[in-house]
Amino acid sequence: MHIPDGFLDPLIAGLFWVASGVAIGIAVRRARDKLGDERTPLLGVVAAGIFAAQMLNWPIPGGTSAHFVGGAFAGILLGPSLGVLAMTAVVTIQALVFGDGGIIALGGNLFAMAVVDVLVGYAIFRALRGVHETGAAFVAGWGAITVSALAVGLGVGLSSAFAYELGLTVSIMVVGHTVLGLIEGAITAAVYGFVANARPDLVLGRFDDDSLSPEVGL
Amino acid sequence: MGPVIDARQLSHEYPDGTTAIRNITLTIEEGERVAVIGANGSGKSTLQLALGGLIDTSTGTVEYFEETTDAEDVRDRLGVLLQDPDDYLFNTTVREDLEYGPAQLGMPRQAAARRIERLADRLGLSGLLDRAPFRLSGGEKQRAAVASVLTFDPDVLLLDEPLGAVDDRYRERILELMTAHEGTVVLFTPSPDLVPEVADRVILVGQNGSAVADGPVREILTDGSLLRDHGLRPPTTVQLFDGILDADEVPLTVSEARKYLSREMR
Amino acid sequence: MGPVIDARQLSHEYPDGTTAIRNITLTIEEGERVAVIGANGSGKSTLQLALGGLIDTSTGTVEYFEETTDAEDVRDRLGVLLQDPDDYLFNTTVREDLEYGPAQLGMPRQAAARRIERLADRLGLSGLLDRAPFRLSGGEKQRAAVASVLTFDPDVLLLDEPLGAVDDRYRERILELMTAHEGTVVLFTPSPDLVPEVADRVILVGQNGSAVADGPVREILTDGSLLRDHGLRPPTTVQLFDGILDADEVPLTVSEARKYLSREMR
Amino acid sequence: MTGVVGRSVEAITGALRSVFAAERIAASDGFLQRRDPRASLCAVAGLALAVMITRTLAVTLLLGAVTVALARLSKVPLRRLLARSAVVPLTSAFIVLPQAVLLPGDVLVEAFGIAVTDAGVSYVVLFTLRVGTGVALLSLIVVTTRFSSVIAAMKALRVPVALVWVIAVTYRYLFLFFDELQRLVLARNSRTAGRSTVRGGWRDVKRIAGTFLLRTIDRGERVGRGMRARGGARPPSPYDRTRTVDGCDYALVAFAAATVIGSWVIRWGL
Repeated sequence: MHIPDGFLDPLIAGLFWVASGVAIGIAVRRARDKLGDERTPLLGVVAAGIFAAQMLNWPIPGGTSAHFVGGAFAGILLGPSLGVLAMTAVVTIQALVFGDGGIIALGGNLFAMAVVDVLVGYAIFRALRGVHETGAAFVAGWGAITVSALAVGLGVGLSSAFAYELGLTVSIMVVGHTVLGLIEGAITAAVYGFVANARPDLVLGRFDDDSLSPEVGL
Repeated sequence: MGPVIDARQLSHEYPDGTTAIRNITLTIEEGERVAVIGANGSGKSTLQLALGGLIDTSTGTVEYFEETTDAEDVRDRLGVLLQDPDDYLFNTTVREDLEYGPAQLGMPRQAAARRIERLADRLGLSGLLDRAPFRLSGGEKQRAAVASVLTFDPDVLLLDEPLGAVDDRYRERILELMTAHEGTVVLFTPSPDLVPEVADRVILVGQNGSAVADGPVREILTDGSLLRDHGLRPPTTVQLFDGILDADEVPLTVSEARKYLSREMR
Repeated sequence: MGPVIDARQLSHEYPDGTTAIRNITLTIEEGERVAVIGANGSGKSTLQLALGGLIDTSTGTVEYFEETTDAEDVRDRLGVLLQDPDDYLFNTTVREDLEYGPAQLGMPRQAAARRIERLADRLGLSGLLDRAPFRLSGGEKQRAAVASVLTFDPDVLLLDEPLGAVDDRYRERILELMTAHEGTVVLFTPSPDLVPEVADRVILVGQNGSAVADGPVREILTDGSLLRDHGLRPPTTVQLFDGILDADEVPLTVSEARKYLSREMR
Repeated sequence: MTGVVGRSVEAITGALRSVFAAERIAASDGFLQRRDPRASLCAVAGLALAVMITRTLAVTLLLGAVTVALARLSKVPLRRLLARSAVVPLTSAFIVLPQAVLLPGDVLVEAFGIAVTDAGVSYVVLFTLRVGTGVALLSLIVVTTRFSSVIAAMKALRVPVALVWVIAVTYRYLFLFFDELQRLVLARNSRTAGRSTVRGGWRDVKRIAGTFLLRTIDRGERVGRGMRARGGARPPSPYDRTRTVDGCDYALVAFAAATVIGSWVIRWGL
């Protein structure tokens, strides 16, 4: 899912940097309003938890395994601005510590996984949670990963460095992730169900609208 | 020499409805050496958080230094060490962790640097200052956490099990630092063995979360049935000599007991 | 009565390249009571994982019950308890955690239910079976974790500090369960005090990760300088009587010491 | 061991191994290790940008050679660099391989009605090399710069303090959580014989993941108290750490800037 350097044109990569820079900048400011300077760092502890949870192998039929991406889950658990910050930390560390993706492409990876995945997941969950909570988590996980695949497909397709046509890259990314996204959706729903069941006080918007419940201690 | 901590009727319930501490009133005078003992789950740790001003208790107040009930006003005078050193070391290097308190609490850079150097030297951390905290061993982490509380030179120490994973050599060093500390020391521990080496006064927290006894070390630690009723075992030396010697003769520490034995056995 | 665990030249490196255990060869016979002692960071926990077949060591093999070197084949006969009880409690209720092992390892449902009931009763968990594990206190979690390993009735127990946060009453119960266990018991602990109550044989793991001593309890626990060289303190009673009594007379447990004292003191 | 779920342990161990191996290289005394982290980050990013810009094989090869030279100067074993950065370009080559046939050009080989063109082959080669060089440059940063220095560089480059803090804390607790998660899976492995179905395995991971995330949230609360106990309720005010940027640092950044401009001029002219 990480785009390496070489796939994107400098212009496209630059646009991704600008877009994620703006989104992350807004998230930083809103997080400060919400948490204050002093409690923001604690978000890092939760981000580390999501990162580590990505290492778990989820069995899928056929003997192989799938992994959790967690952007939508971060949006659901933490809300849009804190979710974006948490996933920004995750994606940045994946690049600069584990060598996933690329330096110039980091902007694109942040945009796909820390901005789009989180915001779309959050928006879908909010829109649908009145219908069915776990179902909403499933659709959020699935829809968010599909939309962020669309963003990647657009970026790569518009780049002249990558010889395939826009239509082809977009349709391959979207169709592929519509299927793969079912797994992300199922994982998001499973984890959400467990956490919401054990600690109903933790989950966004269950008691008080839109802000973290004080019990999170963030 | 007034009270440094004056707690009135502290009670605290967790969100799930269980009562952690129940109506605890206590006063700690300047310069006292107090041990708060209690079995696991007795509410001892909650009491530490309450006295350290780190939770809003359900009821009750804590007054600090006869001047304020808001711990944030006197953060630089309270050294609270929680049990798990991993909760204390959240920076990218050990040095930054040791600097965190002094920097946040407005200690001048130079003074902080000198204190850090001295403490690091005492606690064998000098070679580890540029390491990432997660690369330390359990004992090293514990020492770094202790240091991170001492760096800003607080008047009152509230320490939960500061010797957990520390090995023998540094155990003595930390005990020395506690003994040499010029202010007040409150030690929270589930194991009474350590208590006589540090404290003069013992507060026993019972399993229902109330303070069931408060008195001189000897009086409480030699009362085997009181301790057992609240889920604790007396210090090993007390277990040994209980009923064999009178309560006022029972040795409380290993070195006392050895002295006694070598006198009697020859 | 052959060996239940026969480990040859086990060595293991941590991911950061430091050596956790170094060339350890040992044999544990059926029915033996062995204590593996070592300071924090000595590689004791890695040895437990290796003997329990939970990690692929860098070199060496472990043969189980003289029949296989693959622990997966004999999972139902090995009861491995790691140090942190939280790691054993991941289901939604305590009952499910206790059922997990038996269900996974193919124990008939009826037999499992009976065993769970008996163990829950012994360990004071009966009233907690329908609770969520993360709501338990530290001591309760520890008891539940011990129970979750005993439920499938393994032949060999490999237990790391099963008494950590347990209070006195249940401490005795768990010790009884260990003593009454009909198979083999291997206890991993950093505190030699507990050892004489459970084990006949002691294996000492040094700080460089090799097995530096292996012998009868008395021989090793009365050798103060050996223990100190490897970062351990002798049992309290040994500290007391060392140099006062001969090594073969030094009492190893509190009750032995009491017997001795009450005989001598009157 | 113990099925797909149980193998999560190996995934974590593998990740840790690569991080610690990188850390060992970062601790050695080499050219990039001696640079101010701001300089090496900017310079390597500049080189990556130059690779991104170019469409010329010769320039790509030249930049590849610069990367290898930097690796040599920084005592990075080439074999390790290659091992770290081989998988991605090979996968990329596989993805663009059809272009060897699709792109119009002079036919090199023809079989079964499929014609491999010279333009197609040179595109595939160039693309693979560009991706490979990009990945190698990132690996170079990863293995020569400690993350604590990267954090310091971010602060110095005026990334918002709140964000830098979040990243630093994430990094710090990541390793603790890797350990915790590994132990949870090991404790599960000790009570299962690996006969579980996909469904049973799924149920296990769900509970492990859920339990684990709850534990991390608890940890967050405790760390918050640990901070507050030492003045964390006040705005962050760390002591400044001044670093000196030396001539080599400037030279390196200037060199990187020159390659970007050069790459630009070769592609688009002045």
